[in-house]
Amino acid sequence: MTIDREKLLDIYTRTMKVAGFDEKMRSLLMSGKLATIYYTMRGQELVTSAMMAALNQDDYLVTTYRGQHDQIAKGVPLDLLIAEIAGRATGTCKGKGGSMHITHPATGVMVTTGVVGSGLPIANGLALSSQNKKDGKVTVTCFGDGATNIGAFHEALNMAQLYKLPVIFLCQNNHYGEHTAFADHTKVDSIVTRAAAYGMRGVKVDGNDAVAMYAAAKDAVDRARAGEGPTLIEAMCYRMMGHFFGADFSYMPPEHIEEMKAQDPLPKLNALMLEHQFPQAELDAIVAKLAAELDAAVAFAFDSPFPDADEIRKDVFEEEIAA
Amino acid sequence: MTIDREKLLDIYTRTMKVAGFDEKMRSLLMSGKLATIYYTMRGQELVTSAMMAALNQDDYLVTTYRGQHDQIAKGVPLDLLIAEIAGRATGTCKGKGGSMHITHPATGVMVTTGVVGSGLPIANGLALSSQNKKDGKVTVTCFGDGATNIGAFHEALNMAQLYKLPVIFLCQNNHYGEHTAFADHTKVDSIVTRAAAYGMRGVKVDGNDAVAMYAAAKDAVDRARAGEGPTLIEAMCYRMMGHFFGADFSYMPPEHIEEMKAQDPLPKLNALMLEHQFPQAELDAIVAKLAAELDAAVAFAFDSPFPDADEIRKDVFEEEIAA
Amino acid sequence: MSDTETLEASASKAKKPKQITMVQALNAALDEAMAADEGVILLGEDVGAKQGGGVFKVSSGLSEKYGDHRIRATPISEQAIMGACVGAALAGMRPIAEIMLMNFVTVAMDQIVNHAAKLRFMSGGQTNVPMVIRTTTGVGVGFGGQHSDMLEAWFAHVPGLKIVTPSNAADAKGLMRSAIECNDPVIFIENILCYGLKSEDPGVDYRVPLGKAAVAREGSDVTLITYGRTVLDALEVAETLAGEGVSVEVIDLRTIAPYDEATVTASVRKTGRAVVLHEAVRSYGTGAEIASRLHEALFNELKAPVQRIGGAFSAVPMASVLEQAWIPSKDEIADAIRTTMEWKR
Amino acid sequence: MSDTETLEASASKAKKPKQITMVQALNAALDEAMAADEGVILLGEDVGAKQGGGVFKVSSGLSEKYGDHRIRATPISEQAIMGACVGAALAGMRPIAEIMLMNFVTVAMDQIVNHAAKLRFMSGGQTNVPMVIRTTTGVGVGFGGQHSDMLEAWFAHVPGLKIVTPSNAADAKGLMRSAIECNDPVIFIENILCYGLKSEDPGVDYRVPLGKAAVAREGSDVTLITYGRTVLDALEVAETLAGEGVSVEVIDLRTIAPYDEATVTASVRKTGRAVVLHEAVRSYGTGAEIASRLHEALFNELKAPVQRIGGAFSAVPMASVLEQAWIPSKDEIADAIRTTMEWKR
Ligand SMILES: Cc1ncc(C[n+]2csc(CCOP(=O)(O)OP(=O)(O)O)c2C)c(N)n1
Ligand SMILES: Cc1ncc(C[n+]2csc(CCOP(=O)(O)OP(=O)(O)O)c2C)c(N)n1
Ligand SMILES: [Mg+2]
Ligand SMILES: [Mg+2]
Repeated sequence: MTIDREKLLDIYTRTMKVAGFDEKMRSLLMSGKLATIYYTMRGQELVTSAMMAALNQDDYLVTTYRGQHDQIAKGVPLDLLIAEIAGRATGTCKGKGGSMHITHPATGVMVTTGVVGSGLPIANGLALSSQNKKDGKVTVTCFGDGATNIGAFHEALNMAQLYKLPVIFLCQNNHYGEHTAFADHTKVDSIVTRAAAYGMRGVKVDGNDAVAMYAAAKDAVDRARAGEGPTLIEAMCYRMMGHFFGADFSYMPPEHIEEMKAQDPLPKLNALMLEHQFPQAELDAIVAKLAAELDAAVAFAFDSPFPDADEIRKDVFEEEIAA
Repeated sequence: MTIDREKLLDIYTRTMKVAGFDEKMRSLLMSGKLATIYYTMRGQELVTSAMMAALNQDDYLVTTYRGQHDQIAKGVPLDLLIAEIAGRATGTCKGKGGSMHITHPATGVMVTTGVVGSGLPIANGLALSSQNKKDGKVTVTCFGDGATNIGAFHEALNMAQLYKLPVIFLCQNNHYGEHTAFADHTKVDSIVTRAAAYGMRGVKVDGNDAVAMYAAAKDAVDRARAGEGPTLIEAMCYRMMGHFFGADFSYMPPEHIEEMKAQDPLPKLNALMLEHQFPQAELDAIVAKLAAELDAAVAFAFDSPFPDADEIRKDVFEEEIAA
Repeated sequence: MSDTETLEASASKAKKPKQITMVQALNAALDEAMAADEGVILLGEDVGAKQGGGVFKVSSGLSEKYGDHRIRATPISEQAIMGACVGAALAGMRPIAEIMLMNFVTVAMDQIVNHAAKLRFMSGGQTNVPMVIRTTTGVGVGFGGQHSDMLEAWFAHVPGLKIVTPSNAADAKGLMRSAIECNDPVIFIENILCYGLKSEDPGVDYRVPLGKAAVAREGSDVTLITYGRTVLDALEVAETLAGEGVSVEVIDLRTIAPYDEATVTASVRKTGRAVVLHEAVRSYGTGAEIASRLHEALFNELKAPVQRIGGAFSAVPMASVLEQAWIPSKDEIADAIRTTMEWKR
Repeated sequence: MSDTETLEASASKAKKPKQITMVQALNAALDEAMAADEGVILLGEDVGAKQGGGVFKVSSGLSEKYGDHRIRATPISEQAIMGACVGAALAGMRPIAEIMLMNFVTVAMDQIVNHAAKLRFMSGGQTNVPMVIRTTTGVGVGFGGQHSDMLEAWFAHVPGLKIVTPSNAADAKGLMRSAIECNDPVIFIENILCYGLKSEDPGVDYRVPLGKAAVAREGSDVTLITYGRTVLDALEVAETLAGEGVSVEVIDLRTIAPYDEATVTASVRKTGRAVVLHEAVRSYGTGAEIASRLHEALFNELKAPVQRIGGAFSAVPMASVLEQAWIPSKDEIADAIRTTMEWKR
């Protein structure tokens, strides 16, 4: 498999944007400047950057509480995103949603859910709308390995295949659902074997291998767009920290920690870039530019006002609720 | 495969008991002597007789609205069963449950549910109790092809395999879920392929072939009892009438009707009995004896009193509700 | 699913030219809405032509007319049905989810409550979920404990949901059109026992606005507030009590949420007495909220405490004699009104 | 899952010898119950030693002691968890289902409502379902729209379920033992913000009976009825109002169902005034039923209509400023009491 250099640079840029954001969030939380629940995606940056690089901006995304990498890679502006996480009126959702509920239709981010598995049936609906309208859009929904044991996963995959919907089920198999290891939540070796239970195409891929991951993503997108139906992609990756920021992860065995460190996508991607003849200086310049953008976004967020208390009467229904 | 004559006779007797019951119910409903919702199992008599013949009386059963054959084959007394269906105080459930909610712990019938798929997780719990108590019991849960698309199916199978529970998932694939044909509710050719999605043992069998069906049932029971875990059995059969008594089934294509008539388990079983050197006269005598028992049961039911109105305050909680 | 003609006789004896049943009214409303807007689609079990147009025939003839992409027969997968409608609604369509019987919403509550109801709010108004959840239920046909529940009180407790329940065919038609056009999720509760009820056909493009109760019978002594099938019982009891010299005003809420507080409060201010009636379990039912609001708003004016009548506190039993004991009887309703009338404050 | 010490300070300043937190109290109750009866088992996500004893550590140390067959870490499969507990209960065990956060009951409502609650009745008393459904929730920690809901009113509307919610560590211990010993299904609602609250350890084999409210503070002018975390707010407000010369009696229901009508009615008969307070959305909340029952029972004796205070009518917002606007504030509670006191009938 090969990848063109432009696409690789695109993936690199998205990945480093995610990585910079994540590091910044953790430092803001650590220093107490920000107090919120935050599910770090450290270790899963590349999976989603490669996936989103295969999509158009108006393609749809449905993701989870841990989806900040998905959202950023899909294009949600950092300033609005951080403002939302910080509970500001200028956030994507006016501070009402928070990190677990980012929505940004302008970049196709339609739903971020905090309920495990619930995004999958909704993704079908977006895809069904595209199928009916023939608007050519593809819907991607991201979820974890743990989510594949919940009923909604099953119902959604069966329906997607039955209707041949233009939807991609991207399972980011990070080996853990909260504190429970993959082998302790199912007796199947691999999520991708479940695709067969619906007659669906399933692809297992190393999510830390940019070339393979992009190829799998691109192929699934092309097929969906061509009306050939859904794909289940199982992208192998690691959750390099606790379930959420600050959470203990002493339950991870040392071998697992060793294994995941060896697979860290960030150094691997950097090496790949060098291999593809991108000079380190060029890469560093990109990172520096992203850092400046990020600082501006953080400043924007923290300079923004908090929402007015009467916002709780707005957006419940189309019409405002009387005080 | 072979079967011993005694077991075959046992299966025959259970089957004809079910068949006689079903015919009687339909005639009572047709004549207006009985008015209730009744889901005929015409065409599925043998599947369950062979399954129950492989169980002990104290093994557990969880079934559905269409489970009267399962209940009878498991041993629920006809008089109590019919009284329940007729809404009498002497019914298994004092008339509170009705045909969709038969319970009879004395014969292991623990739950009959009217919600598609909901019996499977409950069956796991019964099996889990047996595993913890080491009481050696096996739990069987019956459901239809349509039920395999609902979330509870998925969650239950994954959990059963994870815990290696002594439970058997008996899918009576009668080709239809209400008015929807199998091919219109999933793109998978066969339910049994889903077993692999949980690392579970799966067996597909002709449910109208007494020898094969009994062998599959026996094998699954032996394994469960030996601590070797669950089995998904897909027993192919036909629903030879509408979804419930009186329901139209004009949506079934003529080819399907032809096909199912050719597979009618009752004449097939009779032929098998003759093949096994049971004289027709002996079989007829069994049927006559069952008919007498049935008539007595019907008389018992119709002679029984209706429940007292204040029963609605009893059995809500352990303590009675004040009037 | 069985005989739905039970109440028809009592509703309309004379055959007038343009009488339609509630099933026909709903079918016509869906048909008109689908013709008017190709974003209107229906998902549910057995709803297509291949399946005979639905178990209750409400979608009869529609897939022939609008195709399988707009009338989608689904697997038995209520979460997937509901989620697909949420997603399609987010993308600007106007999907209708059919949940065969109300008890089965219990497997799809997450999509309804955590998603459909909340996405407008949680997105800060960037998205909205213009979907209708059609379902049916009803006590009195012997369907037993898992096929008869009335769960509207649950939905009323969830901010973001509208709840509609028609008592007659014409309202069913007009409310369905309004529900489909509503830009927020609507739970549309049909009563199996009302499917055969006939009304004069209100004609094409008829609308009944959401949030507006109907005064089904005017009266001056006491206000009887109800919705759905029990409107019929209420009217009968009102007639009986008229014979005793008690003038009962019957209010048919039509939409439970938004609650038409103005109409109800005005009526009770006039009569000074109120009884709330529903088929759902009395305890913690919608009647509790309605009674509380009346007590709060009119405490000094009320001549008696607001009485509540509802289903008994048990699962719905199957045996007919028990099922009838479970349902609020007309005698019970009449007695509550008499108690209210005789109250000495 | 995050800092649960928030309210600890206000509950107990002085360090006494045998103080325990609510988490420790629950852990001890589970431990004692498991030691006493090997039918007691726990199923839930992350509850085993391998997973660190649960996200909130309530089951910490138990799988080490009782083994993986009695403390079962489950996949993320709430329907399977709930169903397995229903089945085990039918077979005579006393299972406990842990649902990590209350909003996730929405994926398991069918097992709770159509099965656990109804099987005793539908089987005519042949079977029963002695299980406990433990879950936690709470507004005020910034968990947002899908992780903060209080849904007790739904369960109260379902015949066959008992509902418990402790406001302090000692009650948590005693109520949990009683819940496990109850022969019917019990929903046991914990409040995240109360997990760190400390009480004096009530010792081993302590029980608080189901169905008995506690008078948390005696008073003579007005009765403030509440449960769970808001008991703390109620007590604070009562203290404030004492300074204004208003004597507030605070009732902590402890069990929502069965509802201790005798205690509440007696208190309100004494004071003549009542306010009901809960964190759940006010509309169609349990407060509506309680207020209705009080109006029905004491209409002529009440000096003012019963006031209700509850959460705002929206999803729980994430931004702290909005979340605080959403929750009933102490000012709001105090104002409701003042309104009640000043009412002229
Ligand atoms: C229905 C439901 N049950 C439980 C939870 C609590 N919970 C939040 S995240 C999570 C683990 C999910 O694991 P996985 O799907 O692998 O995703 P990851 O967090 O690893 O990205 C759990 C159990 C939830 N949010 N929803
Ligand atoms: C959750 C749920 N959805 C819908 C229904 C309505 N319903 C009753 S039976 C049935 C068809 C079930 O088909 P299958 O599982 O194949 O069983 P069969 O009736 O063929 O025995 C449906 C949809 C239900 N009872 N429960
Ligand atoms: Mg994971
Ligand atoms: Mg079937």
